[in-house]
Amino acid sequence: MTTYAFAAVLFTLGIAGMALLPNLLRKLLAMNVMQVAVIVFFVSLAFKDGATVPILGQGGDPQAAEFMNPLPHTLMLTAIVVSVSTTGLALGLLVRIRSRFETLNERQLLDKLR
Amino acid sequence: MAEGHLISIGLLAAMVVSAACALAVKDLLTAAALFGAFSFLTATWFALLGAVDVAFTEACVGGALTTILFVSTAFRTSRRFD
Amino acid sequence: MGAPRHGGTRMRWLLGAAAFPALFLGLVLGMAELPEFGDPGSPASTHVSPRFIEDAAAETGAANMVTAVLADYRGYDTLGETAVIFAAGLGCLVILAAAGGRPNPPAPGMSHPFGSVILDTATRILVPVVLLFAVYVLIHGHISPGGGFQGGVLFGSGLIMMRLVWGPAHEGGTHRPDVTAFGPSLRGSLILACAGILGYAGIGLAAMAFGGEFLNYGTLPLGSDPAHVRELATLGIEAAVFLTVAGTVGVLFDTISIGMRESGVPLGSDRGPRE
Amino acid sequence: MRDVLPGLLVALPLVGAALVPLLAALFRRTTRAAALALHAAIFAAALGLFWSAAVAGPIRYAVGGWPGPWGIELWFDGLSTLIAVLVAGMACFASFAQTFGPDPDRTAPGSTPLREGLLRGALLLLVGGLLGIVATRDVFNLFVFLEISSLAAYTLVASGGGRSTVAAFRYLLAGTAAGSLYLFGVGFLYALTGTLNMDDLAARLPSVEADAALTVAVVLIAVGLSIKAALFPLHGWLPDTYVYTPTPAAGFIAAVMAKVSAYALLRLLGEVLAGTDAGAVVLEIMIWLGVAGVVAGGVLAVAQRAVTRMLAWSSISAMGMILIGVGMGSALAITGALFHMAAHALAKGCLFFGAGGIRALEDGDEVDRWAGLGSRAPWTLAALTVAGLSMIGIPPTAGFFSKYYLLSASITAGGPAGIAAFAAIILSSLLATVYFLRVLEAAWFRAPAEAERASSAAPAGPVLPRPLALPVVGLALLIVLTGIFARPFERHVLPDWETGTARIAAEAP
Repeated sequence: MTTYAFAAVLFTLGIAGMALLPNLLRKLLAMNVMQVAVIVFFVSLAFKDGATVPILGQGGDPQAAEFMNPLPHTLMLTAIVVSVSTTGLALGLLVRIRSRFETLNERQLLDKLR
Repeated sequence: MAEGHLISIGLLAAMVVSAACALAVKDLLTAAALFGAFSFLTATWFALLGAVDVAFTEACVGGALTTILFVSTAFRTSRRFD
Repeated sequence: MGAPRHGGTRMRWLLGAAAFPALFLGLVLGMAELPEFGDPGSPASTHVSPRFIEDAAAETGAANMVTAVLADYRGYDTLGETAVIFAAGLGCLVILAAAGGRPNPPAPGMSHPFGSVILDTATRILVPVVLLFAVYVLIHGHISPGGGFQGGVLFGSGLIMMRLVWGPAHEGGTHRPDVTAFGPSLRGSLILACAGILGYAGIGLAAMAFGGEFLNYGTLPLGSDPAHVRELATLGIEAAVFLTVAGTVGVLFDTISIGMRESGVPLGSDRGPRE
Repeated sequence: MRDVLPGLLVALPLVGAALVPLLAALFRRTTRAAALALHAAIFAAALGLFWSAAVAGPIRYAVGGWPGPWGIELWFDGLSTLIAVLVAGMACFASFAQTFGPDPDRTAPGSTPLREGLLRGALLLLVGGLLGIVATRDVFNLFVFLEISSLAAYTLVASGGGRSTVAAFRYLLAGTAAGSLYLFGVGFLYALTGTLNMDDLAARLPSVEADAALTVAVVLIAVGLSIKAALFPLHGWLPDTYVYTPTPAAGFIAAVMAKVSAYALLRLLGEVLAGTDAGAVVLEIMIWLGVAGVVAGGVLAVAQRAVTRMLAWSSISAMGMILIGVGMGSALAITGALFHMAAHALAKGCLFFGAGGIRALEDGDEVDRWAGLGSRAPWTLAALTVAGLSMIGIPPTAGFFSKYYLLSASITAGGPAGIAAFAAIILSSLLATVYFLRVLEAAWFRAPAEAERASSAAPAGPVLPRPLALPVVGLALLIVLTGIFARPFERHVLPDWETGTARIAAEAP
């Protein structure tokens, strides 16, 4: 529960930052924090007491209780890729926006768009 | 590892602090560095929970690639948040 | 964009002050009812995932269960993931490289490029190691942590490291003109990324041609032991992911660090734009 | 055929998305023929699946040969194949429109063959993402394809440069927040049930006892998808995105993108989570938000002077109407919602292709710019008029029947929500009359201003270039055909919601 709550803290921090920070680059940092929060949540779901890394050692008959749940790990690999892809595309957009409007501040940008 | 494991809680708290700092500082390079630290802390925590693949990827992507991309953007836009 | 400016911001803070604590409280209230952290008897640990732990090695030939799920049981997700990162590369090319406009000048306080003897030597030693390690990570993916994605990012990062020290491949006139040509051009990176997606989907379609479902590697005529066939095919798709990721990382870094260029120039750096 | 088409439908767009830029990069020639052929093939696959699902029943397809809940399953019933046909068909028109040029303000591809190839690749990727959402039976896989479609859409939106990049960035922030909220909700569902397969979820959810956690999951998923579907208070990204997107992409994005998210809402809330208490409450709230969206979208559309912005607000109104149908959940309401998805997609595609082209060629977007267009391009304007009449809901067009079904559903539903929905739909028709007649009156009955006449004396021919005119006229024909054959369309093409649900419940593993 404590662990889950940390994910909630990070998620709220990220999404609030996205909505409230005025600089677009900072919004993007906040977006990354939000995405990491979801990953933290899933990885904590995969944890089992007394289990080990989900890689099979030498032979043996693996039992479900002996290894961490590999499914959330897999899903989160995909989520990390999604997060870096979104960030990359967003940074490209910011370079373009900055070259056209010469600011990355949301308020100044809205003034220029008026 | 029990729920209240000190290393786990400590890492999680450090993650929250570094994330908050990354969002608060004025200088973009500092923010990117703090974000890199946040990612490495997260990766360490993942490794602690036995999610080695996720930890590896988070370290590659969050710690290295995303930070590099943020710095490259700073290079072409503005070093300070305006 | 007609939102009233200052009133709008204050409004947003007020709304945020109400909404985000509510979001946090809601999340925590819901989390209180979830199965205990680390409970081996939780639905997540007992319902679907045991098969991935107990049968993965026999069914897919991968000792790393994460790789087994990633590349085989949920290989379709991974194809989607590869398409996502490809989409990012495509987007940056459209937005920056293939658009009109001038390159942004370097921002104040950021000097460029920053070569020195120490950096130069360190890179010379480090980069080959990183590139080699990337390939190792790719090949070893199904018995140890790693795989195509991590390997691709490492490979791309190795190339980025060179460009950071010696200047981007397309911005001539850096302090080591003899080595700037190393690494793929922007167009080369794009071709790599496309080839990866085509390779991945091609393996999936080949499985259909041999009578299986899309991405059902078991039907490929690569041997008699189904687990071994799946292991080989997994290596194939990991290599495809590697290509796409390495190519896209190159595209992302090049487009973002160069900024905008005159129409068509960076993509045609090896030949001029031909119209 | 049934064991090949599902794989082809999801694989072809992704293959094309890589193949077309590759061809462009290698040969530096136009990729129009390759892209059109791919879109046609995808459309044929969608049609084939639709036919097959209608004749021989729904298709369950285990990708990779792994059955659910371990692997990822695709599911093709009347509902998903209908939306797939809609998406693939609109994509053919959009791909055709992508040859729109020359490029006065870089709003269209064609500057260089490579740029054209990249944009065509992005469109194919968008189609692949949307078809993936439509086909999948796995909640996490839905997230992956949601992100593919989103990233491709950001690319297409931003390809206009200038203001469109700002619009794309805001869309990106909203879309990523939506995706993360949805994924968090999926995490809750996974923690509670241990599965990601929709059938398995529907089977296991009734035995879940954690009400608060389930409520949080449902709310997170509903809010996430509602942002993508532009449900009223969460619609902030939509107007700028639709207005600043280059024309060929705008016609496609405005026509189907939000609707696929509405489809996902229908699948998840109306089917998978339907048995939960929270799901029922969320659907009830959705009706009221839909009512608010219908009214607000209509009023704000009247307030706009620029035609494309007016169309964007009218889209918010239309999405509200679709979500009213989804929220009510009766067979009649779902029929109305699906009918409106089809009718509105056809009409909005037609209008955005037309209005976007006129904006580029007349160099302005105000209603006045449309003055006198009726005499210069009677066929194009006739087509746009048909689309406008369908938006208002005049009888021979498709739009009339969708509103008719939704109105009957509101009467059947009764209660305050039903009355509010009824009133809102009637009001939306009145408001649509106001804002469309203004444009049509300018186009047909007003002479262009004197200065305009002097400059526009030369181009007396058709207003729109062929790549846009053909989609506009073709879509208008489809609107009329759908309207004339509304009854057979409803009976044979639209899926039967009640039996569909029952059949799915019986087949759950």
